[in-house]
Amino acid sequence: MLIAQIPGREQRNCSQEVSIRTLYRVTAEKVMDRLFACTTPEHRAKEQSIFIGLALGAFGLIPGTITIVLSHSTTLMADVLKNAGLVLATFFAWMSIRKMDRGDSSNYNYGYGKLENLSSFIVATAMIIAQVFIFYHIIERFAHPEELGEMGTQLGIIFSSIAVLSSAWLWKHDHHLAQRETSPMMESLWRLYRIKTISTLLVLASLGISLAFRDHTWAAYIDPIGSIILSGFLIFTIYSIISSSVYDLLDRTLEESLQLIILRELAAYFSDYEALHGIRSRRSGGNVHIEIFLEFDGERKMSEIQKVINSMQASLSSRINNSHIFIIPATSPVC
Amino acid sequence: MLIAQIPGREQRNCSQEVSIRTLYRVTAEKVMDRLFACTTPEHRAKEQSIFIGLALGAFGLIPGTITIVLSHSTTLMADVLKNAGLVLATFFAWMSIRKMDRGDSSNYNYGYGKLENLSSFIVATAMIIAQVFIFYHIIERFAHPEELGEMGTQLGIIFSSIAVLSSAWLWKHDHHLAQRETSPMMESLWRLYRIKTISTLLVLASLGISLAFRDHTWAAYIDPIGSIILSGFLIFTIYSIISSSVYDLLDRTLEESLQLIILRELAAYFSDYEALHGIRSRRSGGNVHIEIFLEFDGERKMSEIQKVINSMQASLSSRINNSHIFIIPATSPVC
Amino acid sequence: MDISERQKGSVNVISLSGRLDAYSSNDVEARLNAIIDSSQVCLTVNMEKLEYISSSGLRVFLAALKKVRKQNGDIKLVCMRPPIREVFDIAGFTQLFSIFDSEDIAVDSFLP
Amino acid sequence: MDISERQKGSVNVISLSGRLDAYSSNDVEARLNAIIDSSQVCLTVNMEKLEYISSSGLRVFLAALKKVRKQNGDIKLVCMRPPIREVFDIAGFTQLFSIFDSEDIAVDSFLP
Repeated sequence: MLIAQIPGREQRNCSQEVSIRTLYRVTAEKVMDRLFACTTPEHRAKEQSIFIGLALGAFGLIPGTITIVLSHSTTLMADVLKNAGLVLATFFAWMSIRKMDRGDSSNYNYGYGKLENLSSFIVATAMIIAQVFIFYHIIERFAHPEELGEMGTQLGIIFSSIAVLSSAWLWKHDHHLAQRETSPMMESLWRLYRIKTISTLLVLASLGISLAFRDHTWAAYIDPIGSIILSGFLIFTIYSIISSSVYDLLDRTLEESLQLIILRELAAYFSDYEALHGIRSRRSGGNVHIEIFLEFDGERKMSEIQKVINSMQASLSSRINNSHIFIIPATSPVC
Repeated sequence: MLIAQIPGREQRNCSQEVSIRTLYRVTAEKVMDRLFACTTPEHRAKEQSIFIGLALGAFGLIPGTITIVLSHSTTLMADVLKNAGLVLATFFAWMSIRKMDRGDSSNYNYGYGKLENLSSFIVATAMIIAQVFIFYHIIERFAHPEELGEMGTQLGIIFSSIAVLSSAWLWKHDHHLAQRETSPMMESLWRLYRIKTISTLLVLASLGISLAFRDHTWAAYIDPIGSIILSGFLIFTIYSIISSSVYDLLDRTLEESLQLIILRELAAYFSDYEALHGIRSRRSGGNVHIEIFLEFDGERKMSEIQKVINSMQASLSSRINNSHIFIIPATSPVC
Repeated sequence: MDISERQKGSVNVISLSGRLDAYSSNDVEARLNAIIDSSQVCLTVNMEKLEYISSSGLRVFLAALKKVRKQNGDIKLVCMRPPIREVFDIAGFTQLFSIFDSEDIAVDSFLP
Repeated sequence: MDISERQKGSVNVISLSGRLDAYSSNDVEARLNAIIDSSQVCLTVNMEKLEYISSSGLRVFLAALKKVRKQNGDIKLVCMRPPIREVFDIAGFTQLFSIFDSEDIAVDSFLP
């Protein structure tokens, strides 16, 4: 029944240049794939909500800047700078995903390490500059307390209310999507919008109190105090963007290239096991832990199976740096 | 050769009340054991350096408080409050370790969860109060810039210099100890003293600049700015104390009770494997992952071994909540 | 991901179109398992319209191949696009699977 | 942790004193392995002065018991203090090891 098969022969209409670049492209597509897989309505909904978030975020910077100029509110400034950082980070993630999706592999010869370092560096630098800027303004404001511009504050309250409503809607919307199917990206997105809703509520409260009690001298301190609290949010938001989302993205990319190496090994040892029940991998520090669940022929001797296990372990260890590979005999599917 | 053995018969001079309390005491002793095992000179040196650190920290609070009163420096206040939090956390860890060491098991009927929650709660509460207090003072100081008391500042510089020297010495000393033998506790201790040295240098710099340029009005802002930076250290220090040291301590305690459950299982299945090559366990979130490396008879059929593995897995899973147990055939020692 | 099924003599021809990724691989796996469990072990998979395959997709094929080979069957792959073929090459799967350019030749190759 | 060794006929008597914890268990393991590797498989461990044993210590005994039993030897434990005995009970080790109150009885029990 089985026909001897010569690779690359039967299929003439394909160029067969297999390069390391392809691996990167494949892994890149995979990232895109998990995040934006556009084949089912749910995935389209997911892609849409990321888009909407990015667009609303970027668009929101314009009225934000106007109200800062009019109101001189440090709290508003901290909020807008926080949002700008968020938009920047989202934009970088989005851009790299777009590039990956187009299969524009020529830019990725050096792997994702470069990309990761670059965009994290830019976001981190922007964050530090923004933080210094805000602290400078807080100090300035405490030294020379200033009443907020009335019209600017009123405008700020209106725009912030819109921002609260839209981020609350996105929070609810994404939370709903995340519950319908488990996806780490949607999980982190709805949490992000939750934080955004809360922090914008803080801005609203700060502006509202400042405006309501503008006849009292102490009201001048409400705004700088609000901005101190918000700068905490700024640090937290950007930190979580850098550490979780972007890292997640690149971790998953690495994950996919690992998977291909593991699959290659499983193909090489195809006749030595009965079934593949699962592959798990995780990173801790600089190490990669891989657990492969294989079913073996129950009639075979343990010593033979041990030989197979040891050989696969040795082979995979030599291919993946700092890896700890465990091949675990299993009778039922895991994961 | 083998004599049938009836438990509890041959040994008449012992009371045999086996209780869950014993398990706690054993695990408690283990913690003490790892941290303070006092049998070798190195361990004695280790216990001593923890003691010295605690004593110096507590003692340092007295001149710190005096200089705060004399100088009205917010930076000094943030530093002293940070140190007080550190001393408090170290004291709690120390106290629980002492109690555990005495085998005073009657207090631990509810396990370490209670202890952990209580001391973390106290430290966290103290931290929040201190942080609020410092923020209040920073705002106050920006609103009403104030020149530092000259004598107090000079005294503060002297005491801070002593503090820098002693914490730099402890840093070097503990770093030396940590290099001689790997111990997570010593590792985190020398890092703690490194942070302490750096933050005290910051205090020194802030006091020094304030004093040197006390004729300029802007010098009045040096102190509150220094205190903002220091309050970052405060949060970081207390966070690292709560999250790493104390958690580590209790994690190891849990670790030990897990180990006993695993060993019990290994004893029950004694005749089913050839050798034990290692046990690894780790926690992630609420889950416990346990990897047991066992050597099996090479002549036995895989199906028999699979039965043993499945049965051990099922038995351990039922005994340890939220556990993922992997039994991995091995031919050489792991860990 | 669209999965369609046809019968050509004793051979089951499965056509995949779209993206075989982590999301859709579960569906494909379930479909393949259903086919194999009904003792149809001579499978031809037409990949003409398959745009993309991830490691999850490869895993599904590996598991399915294991199952059909055990029952003396096989999986023949047909009309792979170059990028898909590259992924199969990288993963060393071209050594495991018989790959054909034409569906008919693949189906005929099952004949003794 | 002090480890001392004596020979009583064909039986090797090992006396432990102090605390057998994560630190000292490596020493004890190395010592036991050296003894077992030199084909001395009839061991009696005197625990009269052992103050404390951790899971690492238990693990050493388990591994050693495996080794000597394979070579038809055994490990007999002697003069355990009550807290040590409790730990052995909790870990289910009292079912594995022969435990005696007197060193002489333990040594004699090796005689056929």
